[in-house]
Amino acid sequence: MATTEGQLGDGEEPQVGWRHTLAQVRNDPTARFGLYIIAIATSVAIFSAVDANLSRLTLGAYHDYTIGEWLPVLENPETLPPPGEMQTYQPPVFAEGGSWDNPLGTDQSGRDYLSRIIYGARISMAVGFFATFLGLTGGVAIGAVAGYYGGWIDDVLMRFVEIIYSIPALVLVIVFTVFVSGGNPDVIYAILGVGIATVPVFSRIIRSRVLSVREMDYVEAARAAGVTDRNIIRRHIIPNSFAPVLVYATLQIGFAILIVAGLSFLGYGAQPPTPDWGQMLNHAHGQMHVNPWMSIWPGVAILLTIMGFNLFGDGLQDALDPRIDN
Amino acid sequence: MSNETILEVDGLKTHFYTEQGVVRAVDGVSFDVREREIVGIVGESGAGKSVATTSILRLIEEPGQIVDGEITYRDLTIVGFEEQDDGTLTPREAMLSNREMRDQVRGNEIAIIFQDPMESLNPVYSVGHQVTEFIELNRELSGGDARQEAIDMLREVGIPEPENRFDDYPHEFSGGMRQRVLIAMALGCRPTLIIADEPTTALDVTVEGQILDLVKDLQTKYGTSFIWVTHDMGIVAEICDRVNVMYLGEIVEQGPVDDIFHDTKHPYTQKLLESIPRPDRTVTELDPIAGTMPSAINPPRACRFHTRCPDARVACTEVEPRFVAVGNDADGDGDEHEGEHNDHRTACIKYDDVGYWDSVPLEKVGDRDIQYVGDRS
Amino acid sequence: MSGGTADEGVATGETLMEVDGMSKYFQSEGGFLASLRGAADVKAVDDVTFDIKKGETLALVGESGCGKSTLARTILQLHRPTEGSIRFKGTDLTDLSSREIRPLRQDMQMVFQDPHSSLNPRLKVGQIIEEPMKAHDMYDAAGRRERAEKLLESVGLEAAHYHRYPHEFSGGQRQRVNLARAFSTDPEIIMCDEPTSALDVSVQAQVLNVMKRLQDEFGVTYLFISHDMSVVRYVADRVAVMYLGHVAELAEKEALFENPKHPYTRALLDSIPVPDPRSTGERGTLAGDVPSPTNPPSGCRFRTRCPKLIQPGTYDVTREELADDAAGAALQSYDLDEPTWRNVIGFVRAVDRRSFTLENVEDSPDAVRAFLDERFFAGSTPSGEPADVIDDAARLLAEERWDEAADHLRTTFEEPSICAARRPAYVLEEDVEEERFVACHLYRDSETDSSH
Amino acid sequence: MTLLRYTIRRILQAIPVLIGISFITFVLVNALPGDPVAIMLEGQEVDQETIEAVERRYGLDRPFHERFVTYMLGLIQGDLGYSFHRDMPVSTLMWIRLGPTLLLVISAFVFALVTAVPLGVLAAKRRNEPTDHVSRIIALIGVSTPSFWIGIMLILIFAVWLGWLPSGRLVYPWRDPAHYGFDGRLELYYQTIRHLLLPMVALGTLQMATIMRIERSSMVESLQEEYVQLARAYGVPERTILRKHAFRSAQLPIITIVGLNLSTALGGAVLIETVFEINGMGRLLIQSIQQLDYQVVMGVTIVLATIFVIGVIITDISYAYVDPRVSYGDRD
Repeated sequence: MATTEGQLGDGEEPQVGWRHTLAQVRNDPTARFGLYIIAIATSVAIFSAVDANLSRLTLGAYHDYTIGEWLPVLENPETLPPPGEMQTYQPPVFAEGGSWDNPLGTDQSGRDYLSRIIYGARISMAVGFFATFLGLTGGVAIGAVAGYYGGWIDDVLMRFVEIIYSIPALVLVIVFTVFVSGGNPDVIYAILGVGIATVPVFSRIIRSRVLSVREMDYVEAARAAGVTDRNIIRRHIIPNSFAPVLVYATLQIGFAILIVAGLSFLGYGAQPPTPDWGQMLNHAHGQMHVNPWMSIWPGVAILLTIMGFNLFGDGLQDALDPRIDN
Repeated sequence: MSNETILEVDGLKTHFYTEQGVVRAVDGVSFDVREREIVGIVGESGAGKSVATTSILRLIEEPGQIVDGEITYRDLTIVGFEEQDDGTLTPREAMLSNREMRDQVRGNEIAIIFQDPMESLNPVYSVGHQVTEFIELNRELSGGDARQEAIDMLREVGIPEPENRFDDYPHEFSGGMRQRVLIAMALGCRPTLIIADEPTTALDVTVEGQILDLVKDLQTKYGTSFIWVTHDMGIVAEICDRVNVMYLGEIVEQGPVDDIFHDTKHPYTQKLLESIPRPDRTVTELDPIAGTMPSAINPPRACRFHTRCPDARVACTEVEPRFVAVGNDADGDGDEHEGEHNDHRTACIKYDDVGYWDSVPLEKVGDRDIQYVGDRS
Repeated sequence: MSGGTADEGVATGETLMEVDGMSKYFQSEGGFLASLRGAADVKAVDDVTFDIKKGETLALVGESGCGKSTLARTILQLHRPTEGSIRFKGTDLTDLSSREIRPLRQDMQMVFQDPHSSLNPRLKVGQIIEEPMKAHDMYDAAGRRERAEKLLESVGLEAAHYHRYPHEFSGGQRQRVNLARAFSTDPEIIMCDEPTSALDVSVQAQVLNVMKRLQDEFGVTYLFISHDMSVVRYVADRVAVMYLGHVAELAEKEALFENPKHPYTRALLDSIPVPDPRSTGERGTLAGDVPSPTNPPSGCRFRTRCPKLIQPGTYDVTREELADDAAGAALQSYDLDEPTWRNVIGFVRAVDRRSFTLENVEDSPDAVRAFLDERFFAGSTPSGEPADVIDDAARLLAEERWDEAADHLRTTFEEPSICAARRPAYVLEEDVEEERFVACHLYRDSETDSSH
Repeated sequence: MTLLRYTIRRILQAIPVLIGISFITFVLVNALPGDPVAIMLEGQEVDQETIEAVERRYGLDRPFHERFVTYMLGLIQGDLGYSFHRDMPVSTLMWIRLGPTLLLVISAFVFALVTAVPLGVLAAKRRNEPTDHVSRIIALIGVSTPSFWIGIMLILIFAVWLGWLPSGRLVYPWRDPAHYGFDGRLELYYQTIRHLLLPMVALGTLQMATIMRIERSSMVESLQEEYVQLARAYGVPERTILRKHAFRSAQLPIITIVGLNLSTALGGAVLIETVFEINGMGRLLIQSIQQLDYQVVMGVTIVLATIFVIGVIITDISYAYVDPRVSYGDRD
């Protein structure tokens, strides 16, 4: 029998497999754009976290070095020039009194604003990834168990999830970080808090997915064939439930970054001197009338990062959605 | 059968421009519909039946497009093209605008019934409201009169207590009842022609029987013509006057229902009939058509059926078959419709003098029941 | 080459599976509040008894919602039955725990209707076919692969398809993969749930032929579920017709098609359009809708639509006998001639379904009665007691009290009928030795064994 | 009738959730490692006696379950505890602070719906045309931007630079105009709107963007429904199809999302109230956290969660009202 492409398949079912999905994403300009943003943000986050000298600069130990000065430092860390005079609240380069030494100006301690913004990616990305990972793990566990077993287990778990969801995420995270940390809020608590707060969405998604996969004939066929429950979950349920969850996780990273930015803005996220966008906005808010430009850059950084995840997530969703395929 | 022809479809081509390529869903289809008759369009899924009928109402959506052909309804040009100097086709001036289609054709002259009664009614409006809306739109009736007409039509199609059920929502009706509602909707607009796109496929046999009876009764009463799209040869035999057999975007055989069943000419029709298990007699061995339908993106060259045809010869891969009249008085009953026009036609070169019989039979590949030969370019 | 449990001496033609008094009820609505409201159960399958012989194809036909799919799944213990027993080669499956049933699943497989959802899109065809063998530890990896490839060829595909994904196949080809999977463990019995109803006719014929060939090759038994009488006529040896959770009739194929005994079987056969325009038989139709399975009619479930409803008093049923079955049903008897009785029943149902209107009739009982006479009783008008009841009904109708009229008519004419009072179940001795099961009181006198 | 039954059922279902919310809040604030008294007295030189006195005052000397039961009994009677920092019952405090928050959140949703629904419909109608692309970009930026930053930017532009609108605080329409020194109701309302405009847009942008996306995809889907095709086949004008046949059923996901997003909006209100110095529940939460007034923290958390639960019930009932298929039974 000869088989041509056209003879096989009747276009009703989407192509599956990661290779196909990746190809789709590659072909989608918006998803590609999102991927670039994520890649830049991630590498900036990793790079800034690894380079001790840059960290020291941005943390304030050598707070008055300018961008122009620390570039040679990176190449030759031993030869740190002596600190100069502190210049606080310098305006950005395009404003009157600004210079290319500090393209975005300096902050209240005279630290270079651009390098602090770059460094701020570290916290945001870390929170985004780790919190989402926590939420995903917890949510998948709860949702899969609830969906597969059903009955009272489902009832109890889903009621629990509903309760968590009812408390607005930001409020939950604030209360959690403040009270669980014993009054010493820190990023770790923020990550934990956001992780808990995102468990409900993940468990709902995975549950509804499992509910529909569970009804698929191939699951029933496996059961009829005598395949064990464990193998059914492993081979059939999870692989077929996971794709939409992954899409959602991408979008959820953006949401986590958003929440933590708010948390830091209120003063309960990363604590100074760790550079963090939300926290920088908190300070800038007080300076709004005097140094308005300080409010702009951290916000733009948050916007771009989250947009990267949203673009990529949308592209991924399109790639996995059979309706777009037709 | 001296009824006037009301709809003529000539050389219709509707293609879909997809990323994978041009799907030639309907590729040069011609048929007509006369007053007070039921014309069947039969074929397997992917044959292009529904695309052909939706083209008549010009309801083809992106990425689909009617690219060639003529569709004339009485004196209205639904589709018509003229060739420009540079060889491109542009719509003729006489072709109805979208607005004219809406005001003059859709609903009031040609109505349609879809396959799935579950999906065809809007779940958030009451059934009566939906029937009334279409009647009001397509017949110059005031709101109150349209409502009364809707109730009368619902009663006509066998909805018990239509006054009380008028405000019920679609989900409160069974599948059969919903299909009756859709029939009421169609007939309520008093169209001359109703396109029924597999209207009983989603229904159980006993309900299907009820609907077929109802349609036959109402067709006689209102004198409506039908185009009945189906894949079920039983239904074709049951209600159609004339039949068009479609395969892969083309009509391969058309003619009076009796000729199609008892004087079958095209090998596809022949094989299709042999594939059907019979309710009325025990068949010991079915002889199915080998293989599956090829893609409409890259259909086989020349005769599209040659890849699966038991009678295929080399000529079949080379010569584009024409429609030839094959009507003869095969049943020997002094066939009365032969005199006026020879209705029975088929697109197979066996019946044309183009060298089929001198050609070599195509070699069969494989020993199993799937044989797929030849052109795959 | 068979792995695991060997044939325990069930020869071809002997009983392989015995289903006895099996029922499966579903809760119509889940949840605590539903149970408070006392939501009724859906009686998907209700007290069904039959057996399946080794090597045969037993077809289960019926319209959607009649319980045929549930029946097959319950036999396979994918649902646990509410009542009754299922003996497979002598073992009662209902006695076993899920763990104990698992090894037996090697001998019982299933083929599903939907070619799209029955294959896991993320597994290769080879993995799909091997899965049941793996679950029962049959063969080693190489052996499984060899068998999978052989099966692919047996179902008319190619061994090279082993590495392909389901989406690369057409509907018909996927059903072949389904068959290969079902045959992989060399089972005794395969439940086929509408295996071809999603396919085009030409592809359907291909798949049916493959199924027949495989049956000859492997000697497997099929329980073939379908709504399509024509397909059943092609594949089955025996046929069970289901209606609303009950088996209405079970007979040898030829006997059932040529000489249907149950009015429902007859109606079903009559309503199929025959693919022949010269077919002379007038197609009959069955009026009305299938009643709800949460509240099915008493006695014979088909009685609300049955064209042969038996007149009360036709059979001499004693009050004691009836007391068990239909409490409170007044014992009445009429002596109407057959056409009149049919008219009466036609009228009762017309009122029940409100299939006529009195809009153009005057509101007086006499006018209504005259209208009814003309519409329903032209020719043979009942007299005596039935006439009084019809008069009552006419009066109620004149006052637009349709529900009361319908109730009155039903309690007078339908409910005293034996069809409403008793559940019919008769085993008839056909010509020579074949037994035939018919659940219809019309055969009350001709039964050979009423112990059922 | 069935709608009423559905309503009652939904309300009954909310009861265990509310109990659960109270429990979780209570546990979070009371039982986890952070000892409230220690937190409260942190940095102060205190002797054991003071600690015990504080514990007694808050009832913290009693076992956990006893405290919880007492608290729950209070809750049932509408008693949310007592704020010693502010020296008034928490419930009274809630009543004062509830108004501004509700005003803010509701106006934000009104803003979101009024802008997002028409834009979404338009985008769906002109799918893959420039209008669609522009609206999708707006939506994308909207879902990616932190609301408090939008707030800051709005203040910068409209209050600091242009000076058109006030930069903070609200004018409450339910107050006596004389309180603000206004001439009459009309000026009061005018000022209310002026003050509300910026925080409303800041809080509503995320909602607008979310709703716009869903409206678009929902309309696109709805326009492909078979009943819409049928309406076309019966010659219904395109505008009527959009307005009537496709629109109504397309609003169902919007109703759901408005209910679920109430949670995000209430959380966002905490930030917006801080940015705009609005004395609502959110700002109260932040202030009491700083003051470690934990009874108030519990109170605010429970009240915000309750608002959400009530909101979801209302949207569920509206859903059942729009979609006749949901007379009762679970929608999931």
